[in-house]
Amino acid sequence: MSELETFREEVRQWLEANAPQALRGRRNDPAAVPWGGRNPRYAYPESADWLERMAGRGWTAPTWPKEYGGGGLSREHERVLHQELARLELPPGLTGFGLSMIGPTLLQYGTEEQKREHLPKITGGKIRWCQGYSEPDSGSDLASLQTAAVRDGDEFVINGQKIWTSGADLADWIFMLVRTDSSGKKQAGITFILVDMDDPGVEVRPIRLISGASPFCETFFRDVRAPVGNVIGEPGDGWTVAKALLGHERSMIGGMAAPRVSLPELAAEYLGRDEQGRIADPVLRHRVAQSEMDALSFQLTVQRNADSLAAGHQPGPESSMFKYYGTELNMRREQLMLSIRDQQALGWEGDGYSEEELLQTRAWLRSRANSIEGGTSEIQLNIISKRVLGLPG
Amino acid sequence: MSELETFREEVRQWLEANAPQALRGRRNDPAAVPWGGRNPRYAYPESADWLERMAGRGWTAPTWPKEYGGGGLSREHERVLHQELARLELPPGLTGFGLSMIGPTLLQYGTEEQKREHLPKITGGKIRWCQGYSEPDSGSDLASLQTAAVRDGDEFVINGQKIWTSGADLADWIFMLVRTDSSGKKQAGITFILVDMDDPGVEVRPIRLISGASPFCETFFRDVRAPVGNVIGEPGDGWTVAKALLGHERSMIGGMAAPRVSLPELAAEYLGRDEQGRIADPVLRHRVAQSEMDALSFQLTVQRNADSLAAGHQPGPESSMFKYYGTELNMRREQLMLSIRDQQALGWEGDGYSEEELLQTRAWLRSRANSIEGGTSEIQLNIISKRVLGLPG
Amino acid sequence: MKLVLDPAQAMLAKTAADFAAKQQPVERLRALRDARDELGYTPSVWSAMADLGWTGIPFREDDGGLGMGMAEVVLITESLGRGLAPEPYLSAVVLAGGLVSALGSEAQRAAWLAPTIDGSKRLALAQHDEGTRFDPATCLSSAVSDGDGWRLSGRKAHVIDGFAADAYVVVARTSGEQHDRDGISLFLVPADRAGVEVTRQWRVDSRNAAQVHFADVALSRDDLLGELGEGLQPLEEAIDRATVALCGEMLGLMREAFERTIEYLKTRQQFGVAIGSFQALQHRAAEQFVEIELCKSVVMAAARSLDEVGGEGGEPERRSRAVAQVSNAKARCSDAVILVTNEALQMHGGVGMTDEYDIGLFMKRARVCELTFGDAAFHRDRFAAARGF
Amino acid sequence: MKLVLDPAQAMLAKTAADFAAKQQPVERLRALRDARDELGYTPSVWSAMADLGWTGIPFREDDGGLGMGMAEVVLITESLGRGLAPEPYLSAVVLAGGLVSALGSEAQRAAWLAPTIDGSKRLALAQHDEGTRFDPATCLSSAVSDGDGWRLSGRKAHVIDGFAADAYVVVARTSGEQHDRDGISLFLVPADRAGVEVTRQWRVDSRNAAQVHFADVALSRDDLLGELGEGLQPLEEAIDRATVALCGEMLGLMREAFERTIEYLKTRQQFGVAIGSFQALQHRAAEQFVEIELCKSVVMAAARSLDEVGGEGGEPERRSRAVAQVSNAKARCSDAVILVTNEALQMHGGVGMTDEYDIGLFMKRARVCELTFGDAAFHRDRFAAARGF
Repeated sequence: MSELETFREEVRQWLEANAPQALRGRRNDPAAVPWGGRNPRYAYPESADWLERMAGRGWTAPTWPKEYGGGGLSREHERVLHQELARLELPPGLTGFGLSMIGPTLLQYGTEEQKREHLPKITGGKIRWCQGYSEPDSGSDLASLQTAAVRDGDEFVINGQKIWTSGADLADWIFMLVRTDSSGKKQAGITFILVDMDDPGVEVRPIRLISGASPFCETFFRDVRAPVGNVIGEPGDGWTVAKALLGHERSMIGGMAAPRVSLPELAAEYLGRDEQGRIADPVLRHRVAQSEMDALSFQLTVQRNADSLAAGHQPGPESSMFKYYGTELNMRREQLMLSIRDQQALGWEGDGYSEEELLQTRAWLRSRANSIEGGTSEIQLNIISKRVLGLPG
Repeated sequence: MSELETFREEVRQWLEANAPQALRGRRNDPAAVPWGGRNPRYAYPESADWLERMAGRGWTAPTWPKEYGGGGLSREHERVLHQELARLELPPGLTGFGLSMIGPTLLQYGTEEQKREHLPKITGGKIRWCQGYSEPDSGSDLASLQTAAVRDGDEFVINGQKIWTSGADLADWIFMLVRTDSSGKKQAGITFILVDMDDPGVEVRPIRLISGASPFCETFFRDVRAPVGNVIGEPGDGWTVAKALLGHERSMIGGMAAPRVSLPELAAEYLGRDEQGRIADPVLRHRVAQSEMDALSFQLTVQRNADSLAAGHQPGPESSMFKYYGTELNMRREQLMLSIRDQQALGWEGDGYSEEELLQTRAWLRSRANSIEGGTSEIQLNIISKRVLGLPG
Repeated sequence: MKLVLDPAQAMLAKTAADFAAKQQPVERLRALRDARDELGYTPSVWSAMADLGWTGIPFREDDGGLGMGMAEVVLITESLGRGLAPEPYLSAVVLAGGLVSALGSEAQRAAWLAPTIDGSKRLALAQHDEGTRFDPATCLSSAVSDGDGWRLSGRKAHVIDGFAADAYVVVARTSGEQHDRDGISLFLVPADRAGVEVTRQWRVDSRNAAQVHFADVALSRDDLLGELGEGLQPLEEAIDRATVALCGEMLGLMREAFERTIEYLKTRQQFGVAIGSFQALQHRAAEQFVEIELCKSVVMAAARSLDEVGGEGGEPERRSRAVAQVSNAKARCSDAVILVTNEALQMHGGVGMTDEYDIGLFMKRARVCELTFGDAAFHRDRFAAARGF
Repeated sequence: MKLVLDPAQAMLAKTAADFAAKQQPVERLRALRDARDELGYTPSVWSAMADLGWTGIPFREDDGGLGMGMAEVVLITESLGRGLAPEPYLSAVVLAGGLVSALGSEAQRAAWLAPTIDGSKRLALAQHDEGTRFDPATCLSSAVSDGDGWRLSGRKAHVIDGFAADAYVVVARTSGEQHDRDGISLFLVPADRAGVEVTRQWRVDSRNAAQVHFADVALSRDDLLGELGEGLQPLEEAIDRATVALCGEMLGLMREAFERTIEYLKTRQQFGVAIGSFQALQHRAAEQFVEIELCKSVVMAAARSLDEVGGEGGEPERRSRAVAQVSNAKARCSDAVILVTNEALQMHGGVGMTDEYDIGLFMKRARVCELTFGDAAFHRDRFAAARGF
């Protein structure tokens, strides 16, 4: 038996022994995935135990080094772990911006001390993170940010406002960009810093979106203090760190295209089938096929990229492409579902609509943000045209 | 009987008496429309007589003043004339850039002497005109043109090269833009001038296009002389005249969307009909409907514009819109015809294809120039965004 | 058919625009929504519209109306659309009122048209059966003969402005199969008739909509509207008029959303310049401008085509031409209103996604308009059928 | 299935690219066109390709081939597509050669495969009946039983590289109705057989194509290729392989056209700057880049899916998955190649419209590829059917 197969066997046995029955089959239930933090919320009480057991094996961050609470696994071993989790339809032990964004950034740019301080708290689900990048006047023009951090002895004193801080109302710490110097080019003078949101100068106000939900916040900073040791990279060199991190974010948002429901089944349910068992409306059938083919092509491209990296090829500018196409695809797909459900897709609440139909309305409205958050589609196209194609200006 | 109906009766009787039998029913046959000129070519010998009779009534240019060879008709009377020509499916007496482009420009900007000199030769089909605007290095950036005209006594001496001079190989005179001053802003220093192509310094080389046809030429000028009196407007003020004329050109090209064949009938012929008599392929039927609806909407917008002008409202920036949408529409329509004819749309010559199918291939290739000639689609969108919407930059 | 406003129409359009703007409809809509107002519109504004004569526009003069046509109606709905005004003009006046005007007995017209015109009572059309897609010929509700009258049973949904209406024009089958064109009848049923149950539907646009259930409701001959079993054609004609009125609303909506976006492009600064100076956005804005210009033409043409056909159905060929114009307008406006509101949101960036900002309200209403009376695909197919392919 | 080239494949791709570029195929195509060359390709280049072993790639080693698969074939066709190389690789090797390899008797394989591989003889597939749209199950040609053999009659058109071929694999019905899946047979018919008449077709891409008419051609049992009446499935499988090979060609074509356009955008000056600095063009270029990246993935996946199914049809479920991948690739490449070549022409402006400039040749070939083996709409429908909807 190959080493990988031995590992698979080991994982399988461990999962059988340790995975809570209540969570099996809940892989696609977002509520079953804990975000951790100082005041964790669990839709299923078993999630607390599941997080603890997974973190104990280092499998909340399978490929991170063991000394920081990771699993120390290779990409191949990680894939086996995911396959076995999928086999039992188990949710991961933990999710969040600690694992997907600040963790990888710390691994790349953090000092040894910073890694030892923060990474184990991430993998253990002890601290929940949020991101402080955008400001009201600096949307796509991120580098024009104005939130100021002034050095005072061993500390920076931070004043200003961030917006679109996703989950800030539930987070414990924030990684953010601040301006420590406004004398030079706007990209210079930006510093990447970690801030404990327990500071009384931090105020968080959720923003209500058109979907009715409030996943984002405005976050205000009034004389908030953070030690100089919380700076990642050098002071004034935050733009480099930020760009690397944006890559992680884009991949994450672009990857959201994973379908909630099967479009062909949805279409057959709402439109019926003809004598040959095909979706009855040939024009909508065509649109469904187009959407399914786009999704397949996108998924194959993600796979090709992963296979290419695994074969040792240099990474390219994939994150912009994936962010752009994945989100546009998802938005088109949501709109197609409106066409399929017709007027049943227009419900907001109350009688006359199934639960799934009401979720649809909100999901469609939520999807409109996909092409804006994490760098607009326009910004991604700018990046492709300039950095990849080398077009001037 | 209203005055307009009296006129209709008069037109009808005159047409019955004067319109050659050979030309009746040939309204949509491009070969049946003469372009006139010093060395006219007639596919149908009757066209010479038809031109002479129509010109005699001033009906080659129905709304131009009578003193310049026009008909002196109102727009309403002109419409009646067109309706009566259409009733017998008669082609117009004459076509060409004299009537559509330089004529209206002379009426607007020409001196009395220039009008008396040139307009009657246009309406009589004696002189065929072409346009000299673009140069190899000034495509969309028309104002960067370099063909130089240097004053020498009562004449300008012209040196340079024009490109995309439509029909220059068959034309007698050219109206062109030359640079008389290169000291200031590039739009200043441009002069609009009329040149007799009999000058030995004029050399014309047809350009072969991807469609195999050569409707355009390169035209070279070596010490070509034109009297100062041939300048339209003031020397150095040619850009104003040119822009007005571009409006005429755009309307003309955008108006080309008039269908050669009926799309629904073509689709039914190639795809068959279902039991209800509908085009058998529902997805293509949908595309045909979309195209027909786009054409209808465009035609209604042209009509709305005409009705608005007739009601005394100010003209807007319609020409850019019509140029843009009309040509895009035509190009999409040509492509749709390829989808309908499938592999039968791929013929170049010889066996295996009907005459209509071979024409289709060429028409599709020809249509690709629509969004380039007369100001690219991109230029039209620039004009709309800046002049109509007032967007900056 | 001339595609230009005559002076009287131009004046009506201006009055309507001024009045609509003065009523601050977007703010009202937001307040009504936040208060979960079940009526969903402002009765005093509705009265004021009646006082201006708008509610009488399409009705015959001998019924107390102004005897105008769809050319005038779309001027009103365009103004309403600009401000997302939630008043029940489309449902009460054009749709249900139009059917009573076209088909009503003297008694029915006397009882309902005057109160519709003065705004004191409100009609609604109960057409769409639960579980069906939009198609006037599809009818699941039934009225079964019973002595001298009928017993009506059916479950209607998506009834526009159906909550707290005073009476319903109800579409029910009195003979034939589910999709037959014959056998559909219309009844005028007061809302307080025993067996009528109305439930408010809360939709994404926060406007008044309802489920209306009829449980074995007793109908008399006096409740029948028009001829027994011949309701489909007048129903389709009324829906065509309402569809064009809705196109007017969509046109107003997209124009307003577009103008707000252009204004935003001129003022919002990024990278040291107004974002409206970015050519990629400029070209997309110009394309929307062209689409809106086309929409102006098709709405005007559709309204005037219906006016030319006239009220009594007209000859079949003219009617087909009008149907093609109506479906052309609905398909084009549906596509354009989605394009323009999607682009409005995208170009506004993050703020456009917030509930606090108005642009999201435009997008929500745009979707409801798009899917009401058949979406663009439905109307492309209907256009093709009307043109014989 | 891994979506990455292994080192041997990467080397093959490089060799192919270098060789193809060295042959200056665009210039050759232009010269062949201007000379009205009836063959439409250069025999010496074809021989050189055979010498490189390309013609043997998909054939079994015991037939003298290299025993590789579609993963390697698409590397060759991509190189050919980059330069519009007009050599008959698709038709002779993948399509007709593939059928003889899959179905041929020992005698047939011995007679035809070695000459195909060494380039001395050329096979072509006569499949498409005049007056039909592409669909392998549609067959008007017939072979009527006659003694121990058959009499073949039919009029084939759009026969790829059909002029001056040495033999044809002919699709003809031996039983059943026009659209039946059963009853289609394949025959291997030498071009010099009495009753075979070949006419050169001149198409927009200037490549070799022909009408091939069979007038009561006598066939013997030895001419039958595969099982009587069971030709449709192997035919569809061969067309699937050829479709993927054609996708490889389209990928090469669009990459080359796109790279030339990007280069033009960087050099062409207007308004005092390179036109590539205009954001509207930049965004359109970026969108094309994404489309091309997607095409790279789908072509690779389709080729590898076919290789995984293997030559003998494979189990139905796997076969369906492969069909979905093939149709996905063809639909996507068809749309993308039109997008990219249309945009190439537009961005080149006037010069792109001239015959003298190469870009028009790319657009012309793109259209032929788009409509060969079914267009995007055909393959979207086929994808849906393969996925069970």
